[in-house]
Amino acid sequence: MNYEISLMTTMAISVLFALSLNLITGFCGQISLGHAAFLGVGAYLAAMLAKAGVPFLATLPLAMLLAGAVGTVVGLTSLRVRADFLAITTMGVGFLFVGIVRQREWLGGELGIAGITGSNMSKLGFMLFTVLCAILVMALCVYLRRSWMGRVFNGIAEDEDTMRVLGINVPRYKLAAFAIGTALAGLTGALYAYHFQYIGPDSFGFVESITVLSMVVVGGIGSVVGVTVAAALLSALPAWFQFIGDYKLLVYGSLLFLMIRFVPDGMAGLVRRHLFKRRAEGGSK
Amino acid sequence: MLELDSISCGYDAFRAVHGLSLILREGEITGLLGANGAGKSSTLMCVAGHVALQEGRILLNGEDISRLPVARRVHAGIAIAPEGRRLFKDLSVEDNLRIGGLIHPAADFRRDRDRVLDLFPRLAERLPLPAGNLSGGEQQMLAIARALMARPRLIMIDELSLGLMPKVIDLCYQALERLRSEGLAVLLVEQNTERALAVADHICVLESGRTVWTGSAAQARGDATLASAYLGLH
Amino acid sequence: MLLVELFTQGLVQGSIYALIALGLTLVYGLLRILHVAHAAFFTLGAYVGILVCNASGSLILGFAAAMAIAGCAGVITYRLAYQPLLDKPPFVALIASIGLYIASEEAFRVFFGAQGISFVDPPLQQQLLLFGTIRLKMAELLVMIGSLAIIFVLSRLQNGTRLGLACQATVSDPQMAESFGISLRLVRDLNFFVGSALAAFAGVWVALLNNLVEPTMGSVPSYKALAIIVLGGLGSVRGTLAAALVLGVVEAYGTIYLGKLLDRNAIAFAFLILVLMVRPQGLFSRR
Amino acid sequence: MSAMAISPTAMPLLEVDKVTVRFGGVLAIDDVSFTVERGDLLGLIGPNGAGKTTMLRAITGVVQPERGSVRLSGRPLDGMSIERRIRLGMALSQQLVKPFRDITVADNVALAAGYRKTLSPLRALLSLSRSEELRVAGELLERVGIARHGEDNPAVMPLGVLKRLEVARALALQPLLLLLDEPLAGLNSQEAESLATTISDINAQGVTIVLIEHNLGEVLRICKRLVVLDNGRKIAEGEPKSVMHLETVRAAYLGNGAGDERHNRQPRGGDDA
Amino acid sequence: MKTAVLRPLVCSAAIFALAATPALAEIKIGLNVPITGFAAADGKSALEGAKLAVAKANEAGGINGEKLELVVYDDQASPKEAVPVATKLIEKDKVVGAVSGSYSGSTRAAAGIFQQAGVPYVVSYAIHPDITLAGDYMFRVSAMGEVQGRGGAKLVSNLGKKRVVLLTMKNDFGQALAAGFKEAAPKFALDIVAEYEYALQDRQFGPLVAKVKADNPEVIYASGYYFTAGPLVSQLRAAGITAPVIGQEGYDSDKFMEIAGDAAEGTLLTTSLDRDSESPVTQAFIADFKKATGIGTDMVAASTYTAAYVLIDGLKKTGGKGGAALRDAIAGGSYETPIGKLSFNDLHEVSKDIQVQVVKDKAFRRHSVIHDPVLLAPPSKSGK
Repeated sequence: MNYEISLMTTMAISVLFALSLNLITGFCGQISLGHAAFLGVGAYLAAMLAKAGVPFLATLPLAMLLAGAVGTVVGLTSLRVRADFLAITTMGVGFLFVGIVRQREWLGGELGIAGITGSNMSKLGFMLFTVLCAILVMALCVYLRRSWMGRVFNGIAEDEDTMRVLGINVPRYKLAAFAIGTALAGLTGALYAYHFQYIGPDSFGFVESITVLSMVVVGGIGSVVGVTVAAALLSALPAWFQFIGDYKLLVYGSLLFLMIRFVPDGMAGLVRRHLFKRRAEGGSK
Repeated sequence: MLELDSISCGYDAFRAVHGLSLILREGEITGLLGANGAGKSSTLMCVAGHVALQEGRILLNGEDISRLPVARRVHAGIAIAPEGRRLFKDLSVEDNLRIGGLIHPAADFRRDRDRVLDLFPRLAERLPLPAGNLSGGEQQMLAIARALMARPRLIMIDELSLGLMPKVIDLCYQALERLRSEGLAVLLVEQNTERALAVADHICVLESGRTVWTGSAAQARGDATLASAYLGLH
Repeated sequence: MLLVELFTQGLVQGSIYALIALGLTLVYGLLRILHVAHAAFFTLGAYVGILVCNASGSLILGFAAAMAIAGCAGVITYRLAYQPLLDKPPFVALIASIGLYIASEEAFRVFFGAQGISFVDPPLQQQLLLFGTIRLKMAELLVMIGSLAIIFVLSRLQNGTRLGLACQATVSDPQMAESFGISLRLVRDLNFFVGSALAAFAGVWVALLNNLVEPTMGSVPSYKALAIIVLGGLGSVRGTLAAALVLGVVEAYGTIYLGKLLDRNAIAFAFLILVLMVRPQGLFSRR
Repeated sequence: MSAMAISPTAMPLLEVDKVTVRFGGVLAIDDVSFTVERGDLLGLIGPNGAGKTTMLRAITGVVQPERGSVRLSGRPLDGMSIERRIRLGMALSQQLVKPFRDITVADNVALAAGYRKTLSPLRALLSLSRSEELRVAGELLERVGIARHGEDNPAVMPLGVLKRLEVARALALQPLLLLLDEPLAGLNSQEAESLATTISDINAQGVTIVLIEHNLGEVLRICKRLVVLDNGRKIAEGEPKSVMHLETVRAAYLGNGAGDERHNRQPRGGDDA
Repeated sequence: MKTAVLRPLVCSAAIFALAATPALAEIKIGLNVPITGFAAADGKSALEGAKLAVAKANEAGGINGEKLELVVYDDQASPKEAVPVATKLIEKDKVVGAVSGSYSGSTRAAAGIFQQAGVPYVVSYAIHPDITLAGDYMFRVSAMGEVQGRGGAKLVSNLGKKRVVLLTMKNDFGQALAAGFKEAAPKFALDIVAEYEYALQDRQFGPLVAKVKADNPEVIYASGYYFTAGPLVSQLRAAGITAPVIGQEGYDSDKFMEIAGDAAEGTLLTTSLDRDSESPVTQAFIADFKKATGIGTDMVAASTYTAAYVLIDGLKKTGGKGGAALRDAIAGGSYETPIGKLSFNDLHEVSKDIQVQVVKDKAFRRHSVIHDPVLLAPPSKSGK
């Protein structure tokens, strides 16, 4: 059972992480190639606090707060640069984070931080808690999409300049997207630290950032359900692919490519098209 | 020489032009008039191959060129000076001309260039400058000159006078008349109706993508209703 | 003296960056795609270069084969991977590119082994003394001269030939270029060929300098080249060259004098972010 | 509109004071001043390239004037972002229609009508209902005459509908001052006339309007006052009829200075095509 | 080149075979190893080493006649992948014990899980100090980075040199080595002129080399793996720096000489494997590995072989039983291994001599042995 529990926890963490990026990239249209840095901020803070004896539940909001604060600062760059430049800038932020952590002895340097305990939950309990968090965040995303904020995000993603003409304070909304998205990433990071009980700089590098971005895109950018499913599947894929051993990443990379090449709007798009087709067929009868 | 046989064109589900028929002849200027968004530019871009032809045929000397790839149309003798001029801004004036004449042997470049510079002497002094640094009028001249470098038999010019000083407009129209005298077919899109009516041989008026009036320019000039109803008060 | 030497080393590194980033910039200028998988052609070039050189004993042949094969692979990649995605939002092509890169890195590992390969008898290893105490390997000197020369020739070709002109026109306004008889397909194929061949060229040089070719050797160039083309102002050849050299030098000084604070990648990206905050359009962009 | 009713001051609503705008070396607007009184329907006209759109951009804050200032209800707007100006009571209908293409026509208008809820992100996050905004949207669509397209996707709508959508969306902000940038462009004469009439009605209900328009016939029909720009300078201002009789204005319009009787003739409606 | 192309295919076929073997074999031991991703090169060596140990044991009749089966999972050297891998080994495959052939991050993440499940876990070359602190089911067969670093300092002193420049690889291995070296340096009155760091991905060391040249040290202590050390040593020599370079077990691969070529000559390294050892175990391993894989051995392979060997030895004592019995059996044993004589202290770390090898005529040869039980004492419970 532990295996399934552990895998489930990992999947829930990936879902949380992907949803947090989806909020920034999917909802508000601000592409980020350095999202793992915020996962890292949350994870490192939680790890430090856990080591200092701060109770589990107290570390989560603190991790959100710090990651959200850092995220807001990084979000400021999105006011200055757009699109491709923003992608590269956020990628730079990711490298900067890893570079800074590497050199800080008090953050464990290259050795990272090990032996993070203190959730005081059984494996099952922790899994349930993580899944609950994922469900709550899903609900939040669904709510947010239907709220006025979601409508504004959607508008900004499509046409920033016209949103300004409608009197929308675009910078504040962009910052809000970054703040919420990165705070959720911080929460995810804290859970990550408690789950894996070991964190090091390499856990939050470029690879992690593009992995989560691919989850969002494969799921269908902006689609809550699509992203959730894609994150769950893609995070479990390496474990399921163990049997092909040597070819695991080769298959993963190829699948990612083929998926995007032939279904550019992700799984959500695939399902939507399929449904429309059936509905249209049904209608014609 | 070019015949538009009840063409419709547009983007995806959007149809910009409905069933336009038009015949362009060598040595004639045809004015395509109408308000903003009436479908004039779409017509031009459709002939150039950039806007999808949804219905109808485009015939060049009786040959159907509807499916001809964009890059081949200039070989067939069609050149365009498009809306917004769309010069290669970072490149020099000379290079813009060179690209205009790219389909002809390099050896012919100097001769062709001198021919168009004869038409627009002002460009001669600007040859090494980046096209983006030219004034509005010079840019328009260059756009026409670039198209002429292809030695077209039909030249399509979009919004010739847009944003230009009256003096420059005069220059451009003089050039246009000379081109006509050299036997070119000209398809002219113009908002400045006065000008267009003054120079064109034939007029076609579009409104919301549909033809509302066609005929000779002389007729058009005499038709006060036409002028007031479709062409503003000019 | 040390400062001068660090500067020289920065230029060596910078010219390798320039070769890789140049292909990326060509692709970006034409298609607005962040072509991460570009680094795979760098790695491919290095492998082909070593294998051919080891088999034939001719370095020249190694270079030629590497550039030819990587160039063709680049064209095929464009046709199969990017062409169908051109009208999609840019991040779609980006993710496809990332998938392609992961797969290619793994394919190299599966085919050529994880431990990497080396030259049996590495050429151009003799060292030279230049200007007093500055010492360079023959290969280091040649890569500097070679990359500067090739970029110079390329920019001459671009400005002086009809084909180069056609390419520039296509970058500036593809529709209009097409209207003047330029085949977009030809230009794009050509750009992918040249860009990939340049990456392969860089790959062989790096193989020579390190005497080691590994499946993962492209991972650093894959993202650093992105930083460079952004610094250079996306799509500008001269800007890219300048940005690559500047970054090489900044890194050279940085690793020595800031090494305790930040690692090499972080220095590069700190510099990038700093520049972008001051000049959002990049270091050398006119717009 | 309600916002109008509570403004008792006698101050002009919009004051453009000696504004100069320069792009690179080119003078786009050269020392232009004019005022717009409450309830006015001002036509801002001039030949192509006269600087009308630039003037509008200076008013909305998209371009920064080199000299001079713009005031709304006496309040200087210098350095203010466009969204703040909008919040102070301006609304802009853009020349190039830019509807959000992944939501319906009605949703487009409702998005603007929710301007109170979208004032701050926090408020937006906590607001869910939009029945009121949809009701307002329905009304406005009715008012501009495209109510039947409410549920349609803007991506497949003809330009005429989109132009009206653009106006409706601007109106949804309940502005004191409505800036219309070529709302009639691209419409056929019937559509243009009816939209112009709508604009006139909106003005009659108390919204001050600045109209940039090429369709002189409609401008002359509905505008109360005209400001004429040419080459970045103001060349005339005043009653439409008298302005159009000025020799300078005719010269500017015709370029070659040839006057023509047709200029003052009222256009006729009707589409005989 | 034919073999280079074919080998991976053959190896992967072997993995398929292993993974696909039906559960006829009775005793399973686990191995987490980076087969794909950036650490795949070391993973390959580790895998070969572990496979060799298992094959040898099965040749010798297995455990009480039962065959051993090695269950191999790829952890990509990532903690995130290592957690499900460890859980799967314990739960799905029900391994009695496991070997880590991976890096510190993934090994550390897996350690907690094996500890919790009470499954003995023998770690080969991951040197993170926290691994053995995870609990009493953890064992480590290689000397920790700090210990090796201290040995490096003593070697410098033995060479009669004082002025050292440290070139430190920026990962846990490099940092631990540097820490140990710096800790011991005062004891030998060494003068550390400067320390520079480089990243694992770096292959171009131009700026560092230029600075080292300016510093003009008597000896260079450079941590690294063969794929960084090869280019590094070659570039140092190309710049005309003649000071001896001291490396560590990370250099210990024939690849190092292949990459660095002539420049490798004279490079010293502190390692576990003495190729000139008189020990028949070591010689047999070197020969067997060559026979099994066609390539020369390296430290990673030797360490992972040893880790698997230690685990199997424990199983022989318990008759195939796992759990506390296996733990105690391993802890109580003493082992004659390719990397020397081993026995575990109370923290399950090993104490052993450091082998100093020197590159001579493109081969590793014995230079000296550092025998200093006090200096080279591993951390222990009592020491904490």
